[in-house]
Amino acid sequence: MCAALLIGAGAYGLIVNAHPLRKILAFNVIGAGVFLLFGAIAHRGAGAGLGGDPVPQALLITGIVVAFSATALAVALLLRLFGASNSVTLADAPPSSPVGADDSAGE
Amino acid sequence: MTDALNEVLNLGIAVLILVLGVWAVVARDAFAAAVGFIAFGLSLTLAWLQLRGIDVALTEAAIGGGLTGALTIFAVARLRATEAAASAERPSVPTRIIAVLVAGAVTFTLILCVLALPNPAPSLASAVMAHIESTGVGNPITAVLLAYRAMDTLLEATVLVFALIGVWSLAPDDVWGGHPGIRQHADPNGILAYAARILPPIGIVVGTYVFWVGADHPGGKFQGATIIAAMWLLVVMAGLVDTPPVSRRWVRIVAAAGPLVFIAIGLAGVPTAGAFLAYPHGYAKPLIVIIELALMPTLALVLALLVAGAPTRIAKR
Amino acid sequence: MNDILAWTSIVAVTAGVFFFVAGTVGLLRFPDAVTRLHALTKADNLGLGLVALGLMAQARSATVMLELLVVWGLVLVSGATAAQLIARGQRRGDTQP
Amino acid sequence: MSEFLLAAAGFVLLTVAVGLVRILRGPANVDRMMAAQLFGTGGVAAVLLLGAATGAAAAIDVALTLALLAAFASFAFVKAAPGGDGAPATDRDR
Repeated sequence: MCAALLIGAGAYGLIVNAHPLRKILAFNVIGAGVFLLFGAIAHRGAGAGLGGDPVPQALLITGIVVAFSATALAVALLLRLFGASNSVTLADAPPSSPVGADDSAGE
Repeated sequence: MTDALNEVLNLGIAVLILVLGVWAVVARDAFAAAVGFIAFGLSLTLAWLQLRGIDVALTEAAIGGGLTGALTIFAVARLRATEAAASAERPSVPTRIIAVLVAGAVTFTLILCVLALPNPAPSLASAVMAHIESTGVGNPITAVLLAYRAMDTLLEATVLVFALIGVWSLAPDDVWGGHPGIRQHADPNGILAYAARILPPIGIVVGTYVFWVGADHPGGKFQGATIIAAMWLLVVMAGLVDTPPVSRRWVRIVAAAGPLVFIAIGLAGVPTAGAFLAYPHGYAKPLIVIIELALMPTLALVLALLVAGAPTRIAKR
Repeated sequence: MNDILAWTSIVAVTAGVFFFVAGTVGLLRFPDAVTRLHALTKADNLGLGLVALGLMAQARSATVMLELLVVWGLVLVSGATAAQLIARGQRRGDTQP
Repeated sequence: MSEFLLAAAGFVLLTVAVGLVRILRGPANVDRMMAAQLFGTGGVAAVLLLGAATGAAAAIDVALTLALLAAFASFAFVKAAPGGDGAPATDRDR
């Protein structure tokens, strides 16, 4: 089982990329590593006739769903940036592009 | 014998996940990376199965394999033009060496932490099982999600709705409140349209089933809602229906209804059971079922529209 | 009776695994995308069917058997559709390079 | 019996892994689109076998979900991939 634990650690070694979409993917890989680590810990806490500790497992489900919504938001931001400035990097975006003029989220 | 086999299998799954994860990050072509990422998500499902987290395996299969995959793959398709420019500015060698060092250090620290985990591990399993009778629910994970840690679940459902609002608010001014996503055009007599007519009925049955057994067996609203969302998106992909304009009243009502019902029941718990989100004695099970029933359409709608993205076309009046 | 069931599932599952291996060999050895697709879809679907059959012999209730059948049917429908679509995309790519 | 099923699951998984390597290296995107297909069959078989070996009846539900969503993913591939139904341009054109 400890072998499975190392994956979570291994997934961390992955933060080297230029394209922002790839950065989102890499971030998801890191997240999956964290989830896996947490899941393995849940498995160690097996007891009372259960295969694993149900509390971390329930939190994992919550976590996966929230990670998905965060990814969706990030992708939407990226697509909007591309639509507004025809580029996906902030550095050399032309200054005329009105990026983020209308992000009044969370009302 | 069985244990040894199991160990080998676990090792194999671990290696598979690692290879796919690395592939998703280092692949030269973004499409290849996205495909690798989907395979990565699907193999995680196997890992959850081996870790005895069947509920988690269901969620991962639905969200990690299906929805996240579709989301990234569509984004890759729309951002294809930018890829050449981005790969031209590869980080310099010193930068990469530093990145490898940092990542290696993080990994090393984590391994140390993992090896230092207490043995036997602390567990809340027996505490959960001791009180599960009072919730009337047979699946311990559903019990945790909707009784012991109901606050987390409420916040999660709210986060989803806020993420959707965030995505919508990224629409350009001229298409404000319009249809999200690109209009799909496909041959209405084509093979995809055929599949989109065959699969969704089965999918809806499966989704409802997964939702319904969630009370006593692995399953539940998130998993069921994801399946239904995927089926809806399939019909949209086949060009049979269009996504609704986000300014429609029913879209907004459904998107807000689930959390509102949840909050209402939570508030009702204050006078009847003495605390926010507490259930009066004996009513726990029906209340949990009501909450799940109310959250289900909200989750399905929100998940599907999150994949569809920001509005891109003007609503037809 | 139990012995017969056990042997049925062993034989069926073994045959299923054999078809998976065959599909993978085809995937590795065939020269172009369409033939590889052919190897993958047909052999693997048959393999899955046999595995499902083998597990059906082990199933404790009719519901489980039905579920196994539904799983296989779903994979058949979707696999056939997706294979069609992929092959069509491939052909279009060939004619207008 | 459960050893046999476990071994069978391992074997199927091995073939899936080998096939996946082949597919991901694949010269064209068409090859890569098969990945979801591969998981739709091989992955589902592995899940079923694992579930039967460990006696987790609910694994069938996981297989059911996997089958549906793998189909969804492969349709998404076809729609999004260059040369698919969505965009006509291929990789080499750019």
